[in-house]
Amino acid sequence: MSNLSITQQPEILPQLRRESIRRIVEQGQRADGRAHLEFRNIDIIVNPVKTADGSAIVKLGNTVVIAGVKTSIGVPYPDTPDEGALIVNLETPPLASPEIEPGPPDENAIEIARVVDRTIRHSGFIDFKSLCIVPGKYAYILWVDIYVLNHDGNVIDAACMAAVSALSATKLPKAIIEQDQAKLIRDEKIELKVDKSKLPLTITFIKVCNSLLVDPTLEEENVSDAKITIGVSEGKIVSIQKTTGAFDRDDIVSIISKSVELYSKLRDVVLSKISSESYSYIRI
Amino acid sequence: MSNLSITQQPEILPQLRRESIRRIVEQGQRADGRAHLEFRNIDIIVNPVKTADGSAIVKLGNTVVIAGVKTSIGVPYPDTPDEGALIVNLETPPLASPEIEPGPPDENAIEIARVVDRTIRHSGFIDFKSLCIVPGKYAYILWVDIYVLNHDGNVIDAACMAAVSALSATKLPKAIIEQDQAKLIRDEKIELKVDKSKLPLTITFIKVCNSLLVDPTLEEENVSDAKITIGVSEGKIVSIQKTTGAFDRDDIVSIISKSVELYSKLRDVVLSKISSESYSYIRI
Amino acid sequence: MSNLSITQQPEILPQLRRESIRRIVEQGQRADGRAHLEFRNIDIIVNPVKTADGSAIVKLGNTVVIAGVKTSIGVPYPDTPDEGALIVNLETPPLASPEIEPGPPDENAIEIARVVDRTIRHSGFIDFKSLCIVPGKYAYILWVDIYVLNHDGNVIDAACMAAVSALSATKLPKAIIEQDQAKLIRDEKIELKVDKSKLPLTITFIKVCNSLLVDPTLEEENVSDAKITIGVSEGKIVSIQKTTGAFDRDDIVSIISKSVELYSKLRDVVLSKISSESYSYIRI
Amino acid sequence: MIAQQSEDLRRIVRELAREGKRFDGRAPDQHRPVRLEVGVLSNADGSALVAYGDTVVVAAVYGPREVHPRHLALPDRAILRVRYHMAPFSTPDERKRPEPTRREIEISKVIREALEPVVLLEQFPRTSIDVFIEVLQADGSTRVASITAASLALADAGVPMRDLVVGVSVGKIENLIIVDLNRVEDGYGDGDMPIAFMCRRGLITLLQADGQWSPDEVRQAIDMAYRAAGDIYRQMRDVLKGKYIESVRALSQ
Amino acid sequence: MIAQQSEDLRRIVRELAREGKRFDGRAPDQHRPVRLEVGVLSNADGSALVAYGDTVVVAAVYGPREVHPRHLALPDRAILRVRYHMAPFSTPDERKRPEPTRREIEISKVIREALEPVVLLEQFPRTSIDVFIEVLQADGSTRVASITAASLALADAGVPMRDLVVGVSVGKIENLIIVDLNRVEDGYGDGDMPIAFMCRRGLITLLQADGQWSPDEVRQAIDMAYRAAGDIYRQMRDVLKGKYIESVRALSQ
Amino acid sequence: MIAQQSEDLRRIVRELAREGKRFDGRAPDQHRPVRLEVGVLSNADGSALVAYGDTVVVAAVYGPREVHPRHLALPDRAILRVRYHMAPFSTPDERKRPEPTRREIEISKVIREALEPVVLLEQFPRTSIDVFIEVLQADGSTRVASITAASLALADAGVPMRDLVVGVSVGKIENLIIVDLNRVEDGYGDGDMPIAFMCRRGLITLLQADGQWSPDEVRQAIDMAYRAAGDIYRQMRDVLKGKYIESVRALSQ
Repeated sequence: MSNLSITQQPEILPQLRRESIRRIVEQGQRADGRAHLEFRNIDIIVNPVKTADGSAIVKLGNTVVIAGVKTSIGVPYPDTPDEGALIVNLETPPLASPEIEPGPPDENAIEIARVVDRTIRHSGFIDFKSLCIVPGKYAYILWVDIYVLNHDGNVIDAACMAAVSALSATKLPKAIIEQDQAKLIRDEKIELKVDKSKLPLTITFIKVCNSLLVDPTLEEENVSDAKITIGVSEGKIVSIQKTTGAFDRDDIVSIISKSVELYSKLRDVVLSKISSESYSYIRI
Repeated sequence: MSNLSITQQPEILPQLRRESIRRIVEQGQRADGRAHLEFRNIDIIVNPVKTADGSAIVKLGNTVVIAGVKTSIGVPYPDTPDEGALIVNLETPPLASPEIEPGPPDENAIEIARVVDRTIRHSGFIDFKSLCIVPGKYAYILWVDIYVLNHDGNVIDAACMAAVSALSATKLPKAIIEQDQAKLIRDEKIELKVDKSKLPLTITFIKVCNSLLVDPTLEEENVSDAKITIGVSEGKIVSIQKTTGAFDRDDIVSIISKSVELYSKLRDVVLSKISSESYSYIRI
Repeated sequence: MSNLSITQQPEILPQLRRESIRRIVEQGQRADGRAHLEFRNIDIIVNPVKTADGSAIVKLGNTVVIAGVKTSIGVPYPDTPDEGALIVNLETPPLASPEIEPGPPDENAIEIARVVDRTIRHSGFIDFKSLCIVPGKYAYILWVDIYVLNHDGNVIDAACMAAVSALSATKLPKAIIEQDQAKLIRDEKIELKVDKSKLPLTITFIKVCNSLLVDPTLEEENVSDAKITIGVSEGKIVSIQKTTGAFDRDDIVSIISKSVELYSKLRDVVLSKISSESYSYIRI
Repeated sequence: MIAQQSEDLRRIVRELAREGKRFDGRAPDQHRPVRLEVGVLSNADGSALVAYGDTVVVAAVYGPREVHPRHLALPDRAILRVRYHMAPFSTPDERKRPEPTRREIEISKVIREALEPVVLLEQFPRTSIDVFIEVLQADGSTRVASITAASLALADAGVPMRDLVVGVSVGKIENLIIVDLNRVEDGYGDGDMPIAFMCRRGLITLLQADGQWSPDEVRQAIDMAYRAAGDIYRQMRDVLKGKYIESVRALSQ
Repeated sequence: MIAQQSEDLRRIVRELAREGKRFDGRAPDQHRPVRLEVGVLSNADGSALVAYGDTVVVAAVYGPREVHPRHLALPDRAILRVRYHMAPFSTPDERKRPEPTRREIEISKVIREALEPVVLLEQFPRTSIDVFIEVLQADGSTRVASITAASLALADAGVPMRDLVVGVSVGKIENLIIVDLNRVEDGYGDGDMPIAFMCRRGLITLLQADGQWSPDEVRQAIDMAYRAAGDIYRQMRDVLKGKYIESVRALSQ
Repeated sequence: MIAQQSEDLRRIVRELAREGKRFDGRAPDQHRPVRLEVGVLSNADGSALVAYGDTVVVAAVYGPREVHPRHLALPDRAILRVRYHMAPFSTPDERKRPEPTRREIEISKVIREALEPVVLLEQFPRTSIDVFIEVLQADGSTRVASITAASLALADAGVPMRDLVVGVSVGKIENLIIVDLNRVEDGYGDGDMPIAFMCRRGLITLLQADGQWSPDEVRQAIDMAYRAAGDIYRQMRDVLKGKYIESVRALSQ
């Protein structure tokens, strides 16, 4: 693979549909009836996957993602000998959309995984020191694998929600040291320490005809003039990723303050969904 | 690479030739004069390759394969700490056929290698415990590399024959422990323990116009309605791999019993070829 | 990747330009006014890259290459337990020429890197034993990465010049042993031992209309009938690599003796450039 | 894992088998509860979720659609493209690396060859019909559950088929033949035989085996699998009939 | 590296920040000396070398030219192809492996998206405009220096643009907002925010952040970056005016 | 492997050389027995097996045939595609990994360039002539044996050629120039020079060297190689004449 980033073929959307979506936005509404700053319906299934150490399925309208956490033991990085590691991977398997061919993660998947990673990492949500087993020698590695099952826009916010929901529900296999070797006892589990008050979430805005919209559908993404994702944790901005288009300074200032406002509501929704301790199984 | 399995472009066989081959089969015969359940001429050259720890060239009619065994030292799998390992790899380099482009093994090569591996593994032919050097720490790894030099159909049976012939003739380099490290002394050799009574072999059947044929040529494979490979060892079925088409239950019952019958004859042929201790060199 | 070497699409050079270049050569001259055995202007910037352990930029006419040396610690090869290692890598990133697509090194880049490697290795320029840290356990690995920034022909001679210039200026980070582990202290540096009297250089000849030319431009390479590179060190031939076309015996004899003659002059030029100890920074 | 523990588990599983019993209490010829859902993914032309006990797979079908790159297209029929993939979190113990393994490549192939005999490919020349399968949770028998899911997704997409293909595994532990292996039975048993049937016609489109089987045991295994497949087939028809009578017209040919 | 040493360095950098000072003596809003050169590579249609202090990058532009493979071409405009790559010797400590990392793939994407709003792609349908960037020496802020270099190389190639894009990074250490981070400040600071501006129009075409920022700090950071970008923009105009007034006709539209 | 053993072997090989002798008893200018067979593979358009002592290679030629993908085709001549590959069991000691190494990639290139001057490519525009070489057993001099095998396979395929190319290696141990190196001589010698000749015309189409050589030694080496090549060339003609007079018409032009 060569890291050559190429202007992407836009999905073919009939000109009429395109204009209709934009016109509705100009009239202060959206094609699916939502307000500009309203998220789609959110459904979260916590720990549906028995083979994972933690997992979640998130449905954001018709966008469906599943995240699973697996644990392994590694050597801490030299500059943080008393911390464990987080590795976030996102794949868009070809079942998610007619546009996707099978293959290793492309630049879009890599970007989303890296933004989700940064958002979680800088929020203080995970206590990385609690993942240390033997300083400088052994630490937990948390592998968060996110799979997109149906892509109807705003995968990044759904992916971040799924990752933090899965981590919230993660139980680590106990680590023991035998003959100077660390091993995991997968039958004995200890809870992963997370600080739910710092629950990190991303909020994605698009700009359409000078209006700002959150949680865009795929159609809305395709007619948007610009797109940006803000990672928020407890009122702090923990990541920003502008993708397409351009924004002026005032747009950004407005987006930042809107994202902090929306965050509180969104966090409450997510926390209420993930704290319901009912039996769960894989359903889509 | 993506694991996408795609319907394969059939080799272009003129319609007349196609019909002719099928008509001959309907008449109870075969294009090359063989009976339906008759193998082509089998030639086996044992240990032609001096650089290998064991090797064989098998010619099955115009199909030619060469197998070489190389030995290395590895760490036993945790669930079998007192056993060594077998790794079977098959490649169809582009010299074997006009249809093959250079590249890593495709799904056909991978499937054959895996079926040969299962056939050998489940037969009891190799005493895996005899490959242990220090339990839990060091064991022999047997690398069986099979190269197809000329592809005229039924590569799988030829490949399996070549692999077991090469293993039958394999001499392991002696392993020593020096400063807690295992090393191979390639000048001192010990025989690999194999149980020739359990010699595993595969027998491939195709279905053409409701007739069952063994050891198909490439042309016959291309006109067949269905194909299946049965691995046999000492009267036991040790592997099955249906590839193309469909069989009914009675076909399968018939194929299973035919494969057990044919196995005895085939094993005798192979054993007689590989026990002739004459000087051998690489010839095709 | 498959190691399939394919006849290369020649760069499109207008027929008139092609004939003109060849005619000038037949008249004993060259398109850019040089004599047949004259190199283009050589400029060498030594140690411009602060992040490298040694570096050089070489401009050979319009051909520009940059070489950087980085050091790491590895395990010595079993057959040379008291020696360090040299690894030469060459890349032609797509900025170097309109003909190049991004990707891993192709056969041309691999060939040049390997010829430069052999030329340095067999010259005695580097004292590989001085790179040993603990015999059989730890030794320095010298990574020489050569990047072509502008390709106007004869990359190989420029690459070799850049590699030896960078190595001449290399300072190794000090190695210490802590708890039986070797580590590099990148703040403390010791000079890499090189024998400048053995400075290895390659000299590339092309044959155009039965004339021999050195240091070809890209245009000259494209109209040449044959090409060969001779590696020289202190009057000895340390590598040869014929690439395109054919030479007769007398051509080779003549090329060998010319290369030894030219070497002395070229070495003096290179040594004078690399011994000027002025402050240097990255410029092209 | 802890070698001793798994050794204990193996012993228990095998002792039970000698008494004709199974670790999870099932009868030898009893498959696990099956959960079948169709139309679960809105983007796909057809989709299905299939659970055999704790094994859960999801399949999506796209097509018939244009083939890229075009030289793969066939002039007289559609090509089938099949991908079987396991999510990294779908296996117990270690995370599975997401890159396709040799095992996944082989299984993608045999699933394709299990479906090709039923799909009416000749009705859609020059197109591609794509079946993408993701294993979300693996407790044995993933490839046969995948075939069942692929079948349902194809029917859900309205792709004309000669029959529904149903996958079932059979295994052998200490001479006991059992149906629908879970992971423990697969790991500690003496043989595994995944089978797929065109249920109405009784044809076998997938058949693999490892372990050691007598010819008679092979026969028993096939027959036991066929009975379980028939049971699952009836549930599939119910699920499809409910909503999709129209689109599975091929079934009633 | 030696953990203790880097710990000491971190402490010093952060203590200085608490006093409003920087490790290399700059004022918080002071960018490093900038070196800009254009036309440095003879083969490219346009090229530039940009140094922000000890960070040195070179960019080359090829095109508009034919697209390979053709199916990537767009009927109504040019495609932009961007590659950001770090030379193996460009980083301190360990050699960087030459294969593209996930970080480089992401940065190639955001640089492309930072340039797309200014290049008049619609003037060259069915062609490709290629921007290749090589980081030769990295001392922080490589992606924003790369954007500045790409901008200059595009102008040097005579590619029509709506504006020049200028990249600047801002960072935060112990509540001190600073501009144009070097590697030490990037490594031991509390936040990093690379930004790119279309300078005449004041539009933002790249904006990323990590660390923790209050909304007010984000505002401060953007404004501080904009002032530094303006300064660099004037130097870019000088460099381009000197030799290239003709080809940058788009600038004076 | 065992360092002491190989050290002993090295000493013996070098001591013998100082007395003008070789480890396997050959005279310095004596090549190993050569075995040449053509038409060994029924699928290929031409094929050959070549043994230089215990070095055994097999080559197959396909073509002239259509080029895939088409954009690689040249309007005025055929392209040559060459692959040199070593089987994993062909080397002593460790198994060689089957993936192409940098060495194999380089050798594929120089073999292609050794063959291009003799094949009448201009007679088959827009086609590909493919030469696939597999080293089955390696005891030194594999690339030159491969060239000889490729030459024979091309002639066996009836591909028109200006001449036959013959490969021979020369080496140097302790100032003794020797021809047709085996693995021990290659490993413990002071220089290696693989050469290929168009034998009738005396042209050199492959020439590589490593080690240290005086200009005079290079001359000696070439001349020694040329004599050995002539000998092998006569054997090649015999093998081809026996069965292939018809198809090698190009030889008698």
